[in-house]
Amino acid sequence: MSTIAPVTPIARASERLSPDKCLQIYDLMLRARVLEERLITMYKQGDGYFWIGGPGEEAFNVPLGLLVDKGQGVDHDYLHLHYRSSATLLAMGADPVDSLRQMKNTATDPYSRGRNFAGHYSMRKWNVAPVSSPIEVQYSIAIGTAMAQRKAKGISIVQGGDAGTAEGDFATALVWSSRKGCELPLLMIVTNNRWGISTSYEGQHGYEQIAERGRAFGMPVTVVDGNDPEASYEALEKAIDYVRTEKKPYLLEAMVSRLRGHSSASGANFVKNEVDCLEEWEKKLEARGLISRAEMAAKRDQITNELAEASKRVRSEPQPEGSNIWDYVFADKNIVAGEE
Amino acid sequence: MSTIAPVTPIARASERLSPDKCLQIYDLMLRARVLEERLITMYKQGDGYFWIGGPGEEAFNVPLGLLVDKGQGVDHDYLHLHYRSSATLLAMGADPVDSLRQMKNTATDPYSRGRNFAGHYSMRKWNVAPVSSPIEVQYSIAIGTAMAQRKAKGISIVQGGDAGTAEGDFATALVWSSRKGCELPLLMIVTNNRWGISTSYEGQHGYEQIAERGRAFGMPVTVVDGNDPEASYEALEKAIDYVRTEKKPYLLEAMVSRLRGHSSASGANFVKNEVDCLEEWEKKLEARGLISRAEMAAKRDQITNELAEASKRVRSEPQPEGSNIWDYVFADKNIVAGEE
Amino acid sequence: MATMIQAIRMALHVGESRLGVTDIFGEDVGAPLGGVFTGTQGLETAWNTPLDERGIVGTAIGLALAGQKPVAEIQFCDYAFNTIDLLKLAGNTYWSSGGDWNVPMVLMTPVGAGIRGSLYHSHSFDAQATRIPGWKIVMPSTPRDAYGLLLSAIQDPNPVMFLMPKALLRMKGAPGEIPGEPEDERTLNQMIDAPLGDRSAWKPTWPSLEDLFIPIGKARIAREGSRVTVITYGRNVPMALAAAEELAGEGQGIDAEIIDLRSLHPYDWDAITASVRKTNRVLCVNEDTEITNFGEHLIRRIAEELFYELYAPPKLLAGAHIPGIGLADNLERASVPQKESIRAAIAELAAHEP
Amino acid sequence: MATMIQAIRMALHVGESRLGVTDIFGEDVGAPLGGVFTGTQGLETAWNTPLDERGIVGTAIGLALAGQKPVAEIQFCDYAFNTIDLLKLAGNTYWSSGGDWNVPMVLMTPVGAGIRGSLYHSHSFDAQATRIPGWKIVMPSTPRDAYGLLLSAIQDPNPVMFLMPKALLRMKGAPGEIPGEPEDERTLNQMIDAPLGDRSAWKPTWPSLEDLFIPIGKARIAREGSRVTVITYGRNVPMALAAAEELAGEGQGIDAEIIDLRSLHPYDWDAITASVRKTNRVLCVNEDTEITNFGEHLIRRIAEELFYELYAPPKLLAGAHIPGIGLADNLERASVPQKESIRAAIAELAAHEP
Ligand SMILES: Cc1ncc(C[n+]2csc(CCOP(=O)(O)OP(=O)(O)O)c2C)c(N)n1
Ligand SMILES: Cc1ncc(C[n+]2csc(CCOP(=O)(O)OP(=O)(O)O)c2C)c(N)n1
Ligand SMILES: [Mg+2]
Ligand SMILES: [Mg+2]
Repeated sequence: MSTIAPVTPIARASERLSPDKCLQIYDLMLRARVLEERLITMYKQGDGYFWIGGPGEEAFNVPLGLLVDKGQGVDHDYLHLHYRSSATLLAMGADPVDSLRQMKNTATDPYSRGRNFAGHYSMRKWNVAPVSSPIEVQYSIAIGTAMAQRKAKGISIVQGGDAGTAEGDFATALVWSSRKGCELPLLMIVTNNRWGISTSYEGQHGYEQIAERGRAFGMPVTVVDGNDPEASYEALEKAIDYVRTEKKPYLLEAMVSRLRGHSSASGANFVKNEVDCLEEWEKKLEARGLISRAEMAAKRDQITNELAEASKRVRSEPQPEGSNIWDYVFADKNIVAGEE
Repeated sequence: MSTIAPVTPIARASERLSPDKCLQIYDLMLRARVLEERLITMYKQGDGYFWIGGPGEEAFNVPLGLLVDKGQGVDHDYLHLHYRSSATLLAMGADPVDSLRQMKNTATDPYSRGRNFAGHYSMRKWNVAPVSSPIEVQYSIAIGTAMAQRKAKGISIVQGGDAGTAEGDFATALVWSSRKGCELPLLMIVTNNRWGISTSYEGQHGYEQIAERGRAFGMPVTVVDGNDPEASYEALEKAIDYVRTEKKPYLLEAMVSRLRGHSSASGANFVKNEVDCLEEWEKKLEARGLISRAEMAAKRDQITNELAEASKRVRSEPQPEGSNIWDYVFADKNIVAGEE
Repeated sequence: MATMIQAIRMALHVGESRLGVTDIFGEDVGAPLGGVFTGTQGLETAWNTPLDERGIVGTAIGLALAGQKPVAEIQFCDYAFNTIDLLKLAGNTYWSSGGDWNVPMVLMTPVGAGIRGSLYHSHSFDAQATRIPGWKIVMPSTPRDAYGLLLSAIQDPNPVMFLMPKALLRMKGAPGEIPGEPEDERTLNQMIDAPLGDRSAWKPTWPSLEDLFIPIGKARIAREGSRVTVITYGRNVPMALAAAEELAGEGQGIDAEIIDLRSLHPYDWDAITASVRKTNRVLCVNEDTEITNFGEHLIRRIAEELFYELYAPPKLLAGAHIPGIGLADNLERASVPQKESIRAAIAELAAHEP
Repeated sequence: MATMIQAIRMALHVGESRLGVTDIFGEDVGAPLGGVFTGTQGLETAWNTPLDERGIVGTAIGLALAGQKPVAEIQFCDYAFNTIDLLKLAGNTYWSSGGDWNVPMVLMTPVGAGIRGSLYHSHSFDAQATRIPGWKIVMPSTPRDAYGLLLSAIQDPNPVMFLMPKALLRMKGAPGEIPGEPEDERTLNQMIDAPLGDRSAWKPTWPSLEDLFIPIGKARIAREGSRVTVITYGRNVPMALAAAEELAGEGQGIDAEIIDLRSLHPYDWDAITASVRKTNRVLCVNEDTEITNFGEHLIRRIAEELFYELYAPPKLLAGAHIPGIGLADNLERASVPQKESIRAAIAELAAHEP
């Protein structure tokens, strides 16, 4: 990662989380990884039409899920995520089987009722706004939830990829969140894997790090090694704390890997030339004597088997009916405002 | 102008242009001012439906018009202007009577055939792209002409207001023009009068000067006192020279006045609490002994009379016919590519 | 006797004072101007946004998701065309989340020609808007309907677009038609119109306005008639009425029924059906450009479902399919329906015998 | 035997090698991928843009103004809805400048359902596109038409939109239908398809392709028939043909004429008129959502101008008016016309007697 500019030094961490926290993070990273592998298998076996997800982002996304103030309404944190956020959801406590349901587009898929692609979460009870496919629009929408939180306890957190920052919506979030005297409690996260679909970071940007773009707007910016869960945890803690306390925006860029290519459209095979955060974390935990290789293998086997079983069950869950297309066109209650 | 941040010091000039140049600039500034006054009078007398224009920007826009490499095709400069650019056009040599024609929406209006508002210029023979009402789209379009000029002699110059920089298109121009290894010869100008229509600069921006936004993209940025024609001339000369020589982008912010409010919708009356660049320039020229008050008054009278006469003549020029709406829907020749 | 723009302002006041409206925002919507058409003068929750329509729509969606009740304005609908993707998103969020999140926002925007607005202050938005599923679309032609439709829009749990026919914004209603408005026009003006000049100390005095919820989806029969049905909305309603009155006055038995649709989506198919069954001749009038026009939807459906009721070819009178509306008066008049062209179309249809 | 996507690639090659195309660009259009559907593999002037559709369209306009010949791609039409204002601007520049500047650009974008693309890879764009005056809009249903329409689009001095029906991109044409293509399918693949794996050293070998300019504005009678006219385009053309063949095979005298419009604006009114006068029954089929749909324009015009020719109510078969196309197969199939629904609609129309 020699390209990281010295002006925004990457935050790195040494051993600083408690053994329990380290193992909790490991457990969640592993679950997230195995879930994505299961989804890819489902796709390859014809149990789904398309896969996109977050293998390679677990070391950052798990800490994010753990640090969020989870709940409903302005006094909790709103999350405006993208399609690589499974690890965040799992860390928050989501049921991985629901992800299988969305992959298999069953009627039981709680996120979209068989309508949307895998990884397109929606959980109003935890303030997780619906993930939508168009890149970067979440940055414009996050302004609104953050504005509703100017006097509340919660903050808004928005996340997207590196290539997407070229969209005007990224600038919109910078402009609207930093207006003098009207700053918004908005944490903007860019998960930088140095790829668009097939377009590499090189030649597409005029700066070393995207975080630079926040400086002009007077907001704190940090670049963190998103392959290191401890560094990520600390950087996120600091950023979230700043936004929550100061009620002002913050731009955090996390350098991450893309371990299975862009999506099933590019094969979803494992790539060997990127850092695998899970492997690195396993090495560290072993070195620290927190968990043995055998225990890791057993854990992985167990989760793998659980999900393999679950995917079989999901196969027999009902598909939506054609006539369901007419459901949920118009609401007759204002549920987001608490109407039952 | 105490709000100007020290980080991008405003460029100021002392006596540095030749007496001839000073007088030429004065002549053009005066012509531009009197033209706008005539347009406002026409509006007030019912000889037009709407006025918008550039009184207060002459000290910057005249030097711009003088410094442009005027001509047709990629080896000359493309101009992507907005609706306050009359002084630039006059300095380039445009006939002010054509502006009266557009105000009166006559069939003879060469810029739009009676279709568009005053100040919406279009002159292919001088690379002046059509001015269009939507704010900031010119920043996205200017990328294209600049890209066509990567190996040509000309550069592209795009200009817009301060409030409009909140649109994503401004960020688009920053992103696309500064890509490493693919930099574009694009001069971006923000004419900052500290107003949207009725919305003041305060509370809408997270930085002192808009020019700050260029820094992250690694481009040179300058803020210039746009009420001073000498400072403007020098800053423009420097910026244009950089873009032409380096074939790279540059962001120039000019602090200007808005002397007649936003448009006829807000009355178009003279405001007293802003610096009048013409008045200031007259004081300087008098102090330097370059022209006397009497000569100035005579000059102004003469131009005023000429335009008053012209506006009478324009009144009798034909209006477009209703059936003309069907003209110019589709081109049958590729005129921009030189087809005759 | 309120004007339409006063009626809108009063509805917004009712919205923020007792229907939960938390934010009214857009370019130049807040003090000192209160909107380029004065629609938001004196409102407590009105504020000025950056000049960024995508930010405006995005913010409205986000506020709505957070349980607030935003009313966002796009200054002219001509400047909403860089936000269509966000409007589509607002319209599909309830559906794509399988009923998890509704998006209770109101978007208001002035539309249409008639003020010599040239290319970018004359656009219509009805064809574009009706193409965005998940939105309700309303458009008043009287101050009373403006008041009542806006209150309904605010109360609706879905995204609702409130299209303001800009040529009618200064049109006055009948005295007392807005429940609670003062009898007298000047009294109202003194209470709620901002003074010219310095307004920093000014505050409006609001009349005690009463509720009026005009149901979304219900048309208004603006004129009963028997020979031809005219389906229209917004600016073309008073034009069509005037044309119908002229024709009726001539005693040739040309008696047109004018349906003011008011609600473009969902729309009042029952009212249309009943009228077409009665008159057997139908004309749709609107200003948007002719190709892929909302009136064409109505005519297509009528032709498909009421074919055997028709004594004459159904007819559309719409904006010319050209890239813009020109500034010169001749150009504007030739571009969108006028009273004369409506009158001629009604007369032509009326001449058809079964 | 080229596929449609190969035909497109070959047309772009002809464009850059002898029709003056200077830039072919969009997201992932350049090396190494050459487009998400391989449409731009191996082209000399293809390059990758930032992920910013507004920048893509703006750049294309600017390049065109500077006398270049840009071909821009929006990766999926689903992502073009934040650029409608810029598309409108491209369409109005020649008109608003009174003929001073034309804008010779081509915009290509994949459209439509049929690949289980869920909400954001299934959109249609024909209704939206035909609402933007100043643009020419074409949409092929065969590889040959794709080749010939794209060459015409490149040669046209106006902005032209080339809509690519994504469900047909791998469809093969008849041998030799593209003038100059090799006889044999495998030969062509070896010449112009990038290899799997590392492609850094690969270069295509282009066949000696000949000109084929299919005129914009001319429909193709995809099947002659006498009883019902089906007006359609893109993905629905082979579907309608299959439905017509099935019906014809049943010997009930249901003989449908299929008009492949090819050019949506301007469109071939003469072909439509001639066919409707012959069959007296008309069906329009397309995938875009039903309300304010381009097929509704065609039906409205037919109902208005050819009313007395019709023996049956004109019919539209279009996408359901809902906020998106769902991923599950049942949802997708229920959302857009299928062979079965086209067949049923033709049969229903055919049953009407004068
Ligand atoms: C507005 C929009 N344009 C294009 C696409 C197609 N697309 C999907 S993902 C992607 C690349 C995104 O790259 P980045 O933002 O870096 O996120 P990453 O996938 O690398 O996490 C593109 C171009 C889209 N989904 N939305
Ligand atoms: C996209 C768009 N939104 C809104 C408007 C309406 N409008 C016209 S001028 C203006 C203010 C522009 O302010 P600024 O960019 O600072 O330029 P200035 O007029 O001050 O020179 C607005 C909001 C517009 N023309 N285009
Ligand atoms: Mg990326
Ligand atoms: Mg300004």
